[in-house]
Amino acid sequence: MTDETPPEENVDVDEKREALITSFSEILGEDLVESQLRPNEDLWLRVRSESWQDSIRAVQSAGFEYFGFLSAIDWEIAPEGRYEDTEFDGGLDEEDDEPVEVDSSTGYAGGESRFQILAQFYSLSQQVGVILKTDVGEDMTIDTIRDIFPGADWHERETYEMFGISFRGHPTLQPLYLPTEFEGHPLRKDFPLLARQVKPWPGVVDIEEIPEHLEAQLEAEVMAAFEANGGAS
Amino acid sequence: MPQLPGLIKGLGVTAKTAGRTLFPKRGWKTLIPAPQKGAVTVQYPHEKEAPPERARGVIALHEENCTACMLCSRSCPDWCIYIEGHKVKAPPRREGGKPRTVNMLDRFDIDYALCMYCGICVEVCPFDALFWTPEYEYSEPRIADLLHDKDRLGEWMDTVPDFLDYEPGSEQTVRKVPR
Amino acid sequence: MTATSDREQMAYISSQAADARVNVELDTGDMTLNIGPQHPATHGTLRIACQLDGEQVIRAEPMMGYMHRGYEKLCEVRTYPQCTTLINRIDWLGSFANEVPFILAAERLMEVEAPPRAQWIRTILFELSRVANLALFLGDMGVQIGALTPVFFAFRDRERVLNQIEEVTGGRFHPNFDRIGGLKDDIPKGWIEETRSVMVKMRTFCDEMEDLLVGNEIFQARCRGVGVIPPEVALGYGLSGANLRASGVDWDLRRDANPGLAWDQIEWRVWTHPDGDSFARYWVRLQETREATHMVDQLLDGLPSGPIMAKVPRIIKVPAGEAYVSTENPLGEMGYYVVSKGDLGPFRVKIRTPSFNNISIVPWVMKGVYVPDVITILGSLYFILGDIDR
Amino acid sequence: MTTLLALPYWQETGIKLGLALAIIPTTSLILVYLFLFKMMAFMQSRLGPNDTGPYGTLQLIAEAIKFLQKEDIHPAQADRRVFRMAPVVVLGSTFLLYVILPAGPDAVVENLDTGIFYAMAVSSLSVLGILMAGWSSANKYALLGGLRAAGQLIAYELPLILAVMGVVIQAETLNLQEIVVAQATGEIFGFGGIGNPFIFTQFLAFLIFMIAAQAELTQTPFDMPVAETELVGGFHIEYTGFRFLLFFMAEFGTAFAFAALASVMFLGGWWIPGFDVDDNILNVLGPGVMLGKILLISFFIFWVRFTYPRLREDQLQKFAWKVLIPLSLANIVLTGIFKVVF
Repeated sequence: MTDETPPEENVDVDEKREALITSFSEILGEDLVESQLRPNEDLWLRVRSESWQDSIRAVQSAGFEYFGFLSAIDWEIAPEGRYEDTEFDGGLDEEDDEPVEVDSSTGYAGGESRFQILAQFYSLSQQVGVILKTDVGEDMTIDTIRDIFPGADWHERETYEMFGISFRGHPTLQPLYLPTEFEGHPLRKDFPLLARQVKPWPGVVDIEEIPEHLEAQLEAEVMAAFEANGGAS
Repeated sequence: MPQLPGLIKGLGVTAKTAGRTLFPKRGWKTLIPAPQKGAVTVQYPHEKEAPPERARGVIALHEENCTACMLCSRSCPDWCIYIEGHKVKAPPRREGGKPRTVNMLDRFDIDYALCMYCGICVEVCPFDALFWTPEYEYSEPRIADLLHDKDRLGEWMDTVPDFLDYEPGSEQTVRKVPR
Repeated sequence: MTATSDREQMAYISSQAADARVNVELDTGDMTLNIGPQHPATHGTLRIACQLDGEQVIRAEPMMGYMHRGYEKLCEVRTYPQCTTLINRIDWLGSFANEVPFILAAERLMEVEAPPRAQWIRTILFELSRVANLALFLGDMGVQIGALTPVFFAFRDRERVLNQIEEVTGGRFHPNFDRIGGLKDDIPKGWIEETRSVMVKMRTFCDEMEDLLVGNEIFQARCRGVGVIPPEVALGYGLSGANLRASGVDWDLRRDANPGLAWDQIEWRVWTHPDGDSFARYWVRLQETREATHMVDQLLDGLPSGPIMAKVPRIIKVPAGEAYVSTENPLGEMGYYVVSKGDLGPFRVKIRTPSFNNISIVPWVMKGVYVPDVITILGSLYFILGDIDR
Repeated sequence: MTTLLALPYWQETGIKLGLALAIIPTTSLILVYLFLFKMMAFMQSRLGPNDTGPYGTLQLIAEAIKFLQKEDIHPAQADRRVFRMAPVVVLGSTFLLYVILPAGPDAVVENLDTGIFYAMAVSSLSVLGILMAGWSSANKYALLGGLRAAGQLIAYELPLILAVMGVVIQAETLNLQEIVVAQATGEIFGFGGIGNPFIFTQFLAFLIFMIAAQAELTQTPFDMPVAETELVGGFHIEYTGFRFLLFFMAEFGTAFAFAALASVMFLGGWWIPGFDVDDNILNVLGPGVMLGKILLISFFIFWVRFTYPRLREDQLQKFAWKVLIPLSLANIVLTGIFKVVF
């Protein structure tokens, strides 16, 4: 059991994941919409949302029996940004801020909807992980996978309260973290972050300029003192 | 149910620790109880712990180096640094030069009630004006009093220790604290 | 009708009510016991609503959120260096280990690799925070089931490790020492020798714990066979870390999915236990603590020289992309799913914390146990509340 | 027996009562300071209290003052009368125990002929107080704690009494003074130098007595009724201020009393080798000797307390009924056989 990672494995991983893509496209058939691979790092598969449950089941029977996590992404651009005044963001940025292009499909393995569900699984025998994604349609509903992976129960509840995505067939779909009377879905990009709204950014303050009408006068005063001092400041 | 060895071993461990605490001295002095020495606790108000030199106790400000560039204030994750300043005219550096415009620092406050002691401000400071010091005794009865101004921050400059040497194998250069 | 005073009337009504209460058959059904949010066994503010029949738990439902700080949201309005400040505070007992996967994820997106010396120091500090974290568990488990002394031993000896971490990073609990592309600083002179002696002390501490608790028959009676989690259930719930390995699953991200730290360059082994009960979880963690001290020794021996920072721009903008990096933290698998859009800060960070998954098994594992076992199981699952609630 | 001072009955009784009343706070103070504060601290590499008075000796007095200053809080749903009475009942049972503890040939409040019988009966009174506290607090933790305490104390009363039976058979008396005398005048295989402390002949009974006493005192490993990390204090969870102080005093006062009983029954009580059993000097030296023996026994009680984890309620019951009671019954049979044979 000592750590004897074969050195050639790192080279093999790429092929391992390539092989996974082929095997998954066989198993999932047309449920697999798109896949993307970062060599030696990770593998993304996007499946049709109608067959989310079946795909997870297929993935599980393909040996991916370890449930990592389940969550969602909101691809909308937050209206407030980082709540810092962009005019002065230049102090942090070297170049000017190019406005980030607003599109909802920049994620790996593509996507058509604003919200995407993603879940991660490991295969212990192959020592490889896979990330499954699916789009969430207008009805903001998707099938639950807690019957396949019981650990997904809480993850789905969290996703439900944070993004407002409901899970069909989940028996206890109630808030996990937030109080029951809480309104809104905090992790949606349009949900305002109150802590940053109530207080102005201290970085917005800038150095007070010398009033123009005083500039010449102050300059003369300084120069007079400078010359009186004999050129030593 | 009880098999004695495990239970008795446990008693042995506690007794041994008690012995070590009560009689920490070795040799002929063994029998003199000295719990003050054997206990690992530091009797705080009477004796004080010396935190390591790198400990992030409080941020000290070397005011002469500060150019009011606002970098620290803008990179603070908690927005707890407040800087105000104004521009003044300064005499030229050399003979015949033009008067320069420099920033004068009016206000440099750190709200230690908000500060998370992450040290990003110290790190981004390009002019070596902010330093960590291991000083830790600056608690206040009222939370508003934790907002410290530039004079108070400047006082802490005296407690800033020198930067430490590195272990062999390091390629870092030891920086100097401006005094 | 005679005039009765209010007082008399009230007395009459209450006596009638008392009669009615007595005559109604006493409801001896289930009792709901709220363990927490303020309870010494919940390491913070976890609340477990237990339905009891006598002292037997019929249903246990953890309720969280008392410490939810919304880090995933907060990360979205912060730059990458600012995020590590938050990330320190997720699992506050092993906080250096938290920084590593996040930084590695960012590095992966930037396609930067830290120089070897930085990787080794990272690994050393990672294992040191594992020792500090698990040492507290080893003592705390004792106090959960009634032994007072172990936790004081744990605090005593953990302090030495924390001092070592503080000497390098400047922070005992919140090091904030990892940077994209390397580390903030190199280790100070004399530190390696001190750390070696601390590791010797930690091994003594492990021996003490072995004598004080593991060998103790009462401890065994309390822990053996309590809260058994079979491997297939553990996998389905996504348990990680020692909880998974105590169920006999031989899976350690340090060995099986090493994201680039120095673990593959030293000799060590992964400890597993086939039983899956509370005792197995304690035992595995004890062995892991010991193993970690040996790993630190080896890492200190082989520390390469060189720079500690790769070439990265001063203002860090991470190219667009997605990355999921997880490491084997003291508590289990901690991973960060970072989505970047080429901005100063992450677009979305999903924090996969070990305790969240580990504690989600509570309703399953606590069916039918006794109230004292609830504490044993909670203690042996070992969660940090900041790690659940984020 | 000679009398130390010739006093009218009421004066003598008054003095003795006053002494007994004063002794409970004092004894619990000694135990708490020596063991709970200092010994536990040393066992955990700490120093313990050391600021209040020399070596922190006045710490407990400071804490008592703190407790007295605190607000006396009743839970809204509590049964007030019972809630207020409970700590008094518990402390009362402790107080009654002190009545028969002998510290010298005459240094005893009341030398009852049925001393041990009385001690066992009175000590079990505290269950009542604990149940009252647990029930009247209107708190689920307190209720669980109270019920556990009731089950546990009743279960361990039995081995306690059965263990004492061995001693009683050997000493042929229930009177504590006469048990001391029996040990003082006894001989070990013809050697009478140190008398015959029953710990040698009744070692099994001693062990059972100590284990059962540990359970009676709700000390770890049998502290489920209070169980800080699971019932958060059990039956006294809702008590504050001086009512909690009463529970606290009763806990350590009872520990002292049980240690005293054990030293009387197994270690020869107040007798010092080389003195006559009714020597007047023993009335002066006896209390000191007793105190030494009591501290020795309490040391073991607390050593175990600070080292072990606690058992579970069902394991505790199993241990009482399946191990301790059969063993103590066997001890009685053996003692009887030896008594008849020799």
